[in-house]
Amino acid sequence: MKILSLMTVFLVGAALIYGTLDMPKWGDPQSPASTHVSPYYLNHSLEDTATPNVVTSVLADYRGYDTFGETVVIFTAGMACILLLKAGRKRRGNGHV
Amino acid sequence: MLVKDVICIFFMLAGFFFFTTATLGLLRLPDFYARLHATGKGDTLAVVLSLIGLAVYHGFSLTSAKIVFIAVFMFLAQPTATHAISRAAFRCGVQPWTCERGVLLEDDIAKQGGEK
Amino acid sequence: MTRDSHDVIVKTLARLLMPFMVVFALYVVMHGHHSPGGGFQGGVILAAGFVLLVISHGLEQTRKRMSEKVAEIISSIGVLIYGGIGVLCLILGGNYLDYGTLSKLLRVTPAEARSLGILGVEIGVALAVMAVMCTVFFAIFTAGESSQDDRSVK
Amino acid sequence: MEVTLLVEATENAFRILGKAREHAIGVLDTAVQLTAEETRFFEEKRGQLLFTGAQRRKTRFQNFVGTTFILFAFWILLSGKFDAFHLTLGAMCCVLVAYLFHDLLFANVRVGDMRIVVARFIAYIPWLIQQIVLSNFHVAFLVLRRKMPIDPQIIEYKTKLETDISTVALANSITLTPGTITMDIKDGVFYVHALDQKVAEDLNAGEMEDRVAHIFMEADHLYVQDVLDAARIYGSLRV
Amino acid sequence: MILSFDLILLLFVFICAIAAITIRDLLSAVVVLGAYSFFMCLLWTEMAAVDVAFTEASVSAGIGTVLMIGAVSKTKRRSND
Amino acid sequence: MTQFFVVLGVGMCVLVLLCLYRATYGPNVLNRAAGLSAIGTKTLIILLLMGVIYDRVDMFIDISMVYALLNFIGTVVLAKYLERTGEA
Amino acid sequence: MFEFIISHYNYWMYIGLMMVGFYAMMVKRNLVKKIIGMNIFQSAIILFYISTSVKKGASVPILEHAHEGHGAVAHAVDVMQYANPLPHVLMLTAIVVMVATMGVALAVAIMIYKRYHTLEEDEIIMAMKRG
Repeated sequence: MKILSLMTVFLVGAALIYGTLDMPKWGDPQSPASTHVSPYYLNHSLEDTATPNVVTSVLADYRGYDTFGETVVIFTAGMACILLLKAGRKRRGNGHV
Repeated sequence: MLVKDVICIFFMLAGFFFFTTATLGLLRLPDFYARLHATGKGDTLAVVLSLIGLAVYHGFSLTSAKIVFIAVFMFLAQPTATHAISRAAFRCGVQPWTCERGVLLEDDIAKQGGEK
Repeated sequence: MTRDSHDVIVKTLARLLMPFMVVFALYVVMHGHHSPGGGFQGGVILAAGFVLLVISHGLEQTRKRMSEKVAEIISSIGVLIYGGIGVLCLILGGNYLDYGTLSKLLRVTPAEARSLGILGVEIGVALAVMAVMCTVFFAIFTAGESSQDDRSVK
Repeated sequence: MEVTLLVEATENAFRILGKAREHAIGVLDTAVQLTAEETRFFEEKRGQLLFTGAQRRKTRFQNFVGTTFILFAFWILLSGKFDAFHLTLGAMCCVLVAYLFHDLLFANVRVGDMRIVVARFIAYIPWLIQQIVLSNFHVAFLVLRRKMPIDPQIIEYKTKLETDISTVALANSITLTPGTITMDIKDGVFYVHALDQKVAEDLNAGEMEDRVAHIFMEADHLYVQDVLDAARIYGSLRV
Repeated sequence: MILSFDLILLLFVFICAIAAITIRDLLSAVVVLGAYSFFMCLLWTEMAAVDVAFTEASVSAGIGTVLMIGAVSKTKRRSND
Repeated sequence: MTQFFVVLGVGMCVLVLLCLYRATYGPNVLNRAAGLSAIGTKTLIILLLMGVIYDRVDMFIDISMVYALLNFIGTVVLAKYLERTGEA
Repeated sequence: MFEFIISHYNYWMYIGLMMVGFYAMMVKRNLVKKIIGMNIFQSAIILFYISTSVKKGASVPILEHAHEGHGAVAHAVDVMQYANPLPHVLMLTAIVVMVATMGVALAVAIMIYKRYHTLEEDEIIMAMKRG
């Protein structure tokens, strides 16, 4: 079992390393990730939103819907914790109350 | 090379020296309480010295005032953390290393903790 | 774990540092525009302040300021603020979460309206994150004690 | 015969009565004495309280205002933006936080005159810094020697400090000064881990406790100057 | 990016990760995980991602370690592997 | 000057490695916690050094302040846990 | 070759880190250990994402000339001077979600411990089979 898991881990690692051979150089300014949409954000953040911190403006304005989803995810996590806690309480409390 | 830079380098090197002694103390001293002496005191002074050096380098502004405030918070928090952890050890009954039992130094450490 | 620690030093330090921590967290939330920070970070630091209060002063002291029920309500309010600002933009004739339309309501330029909209959203996120972190913390730290134990502590 | 017996009995009775009277007088005397001591003790206590200004309790509103101002100063230091919008935001935040936590920053402060305490505390800091530098050289000296000359021991140190804040100041000062760490505090007894004999003796000399008591104006530690200051108040009490 | 920092910090992160999963005492593993998140924060600072580093700093120092310790205190401390 | 800060930062990293020895191999949890707090203080300084190297200290200072304010919570919680269970 | 290694070593480091986390999640029997492995796995992936945003010689993505032009004045921003903000945004929320999910996972682990009085996976499975 342990051998099998270890083999799986190394297989996944080898596949991923094979994938990195085509990746752009680390710290390359012309890499595809940093030439596609981020120059727009960097150029227009100040005039659109009067916010020098580009991360905040992208987080709450350009991609606000995304962040809304994340907030709902966190909210759901909190609700899940409350439900787990309540379930534990009720089962134990019934005998005494 | 400005005077400011020289002062900064002096303070930073002093801080680095005390960091080094604190770390060596953390490694070399025989037991947990004695190690706390090294980290609790050495790190406090070293952090404060390094922060003063950085504040001098940055010049007089609100940022350097913030750096000084960080030093104040460290000054308050570091001895408290030291006290909390040493109190926990004392309440747990960890016996301090003394000279009489000093011969058993290595065995002592092994007996104290270890990965049962 | 959640009882009052009868340690004078930790209690006093927690007492002294707690208000500064909360003010710092609020600063982080409000100044997300100009320096790193924002709702998520500020909310977590706020929650850390309450964690420190629980650890030093015990759960009963903390419940006077922040109980489980209050945390549930606040987390809902946080999400509601976020969604409400989006719906407000819809009502004013824009898209969902298009803060530019808020300029009609606030009488400022669209750019500053968007800045203010970001601030409102950050506050909502901070409230939600703070309340959820407190909830998770309370849930984990009281899970071992049944309701009977709670009463005997009181 | 019977007459003599009677006389004897009367004499005995008188003697017993006399003894009883003496006893009663003695008891009364002690009682008076005790009461006098009691009153004197209370008088002294009142004088000390008057001296330290402790009976001037701060109200909740004063706490609230003080907390607000301290936090607002902190906010301005953090923020660094002086336009109206940010200042208003800061004021609102500080009022909110002060409303929620005003009992934390100034909880059960017994010391009266804040200005004197702050001034004395600032005067205390250089001495503390000197001690910290000394302690660091002590640690460096210990660590850099090949054979570390240490003799660790736990000593108990009885303190007379009463308030929380002075206890904390003393404990943290002990932690920061050469070769000693406060391990535990139980009913006013400090359990201190000392790195060698000399350090322990230095601590037992009690210089630091005197200094801390001087800062927070603890009643048991009146300095000469304090006594001179207090004399006037005592005089006013006598009259 | 600062290349020298990057190499050293990645090494530290690796050491911490391996130590965290091999230590049998769960409380020690949690403490080592705290050190791991310190280095993560430094790594992100070095990559100029200030906001991410800020989040990691507040999350790990304020909540993450505390939650882990709470969970360990409610369950068992020793692990079999 | 930047070169000096880089060299100092690397030196600090070497010290962190020494502390990491205590944090990973330390005989018990208490030693590990001491190592962790030592790492925390050094982290704070390295963060500020990176800020100086990037020449944007005002952006990095908030992170350091977070560490200064929050770093001792973990230690206090750990101490409380150990006090409660009574075994180091 | 050497240049290739210098420009790609970091990817391999992240993959190694991810493998460590993956191994812990698969092989370790203890549930808290599994959660620790999950934590390591997640931060390795976040590290990979952030590393795509790095530009050589770039600074933090907070614009410097903020105080002069408020809105209207469009500064010509040198894009090469600032790091790519988009991965930062995506990963910033991911970290907080990571902690929230970790909290739920720990709560579930505590509930499992209350029910079966053990955290070891095989013992739990045996107890479940028994009844």
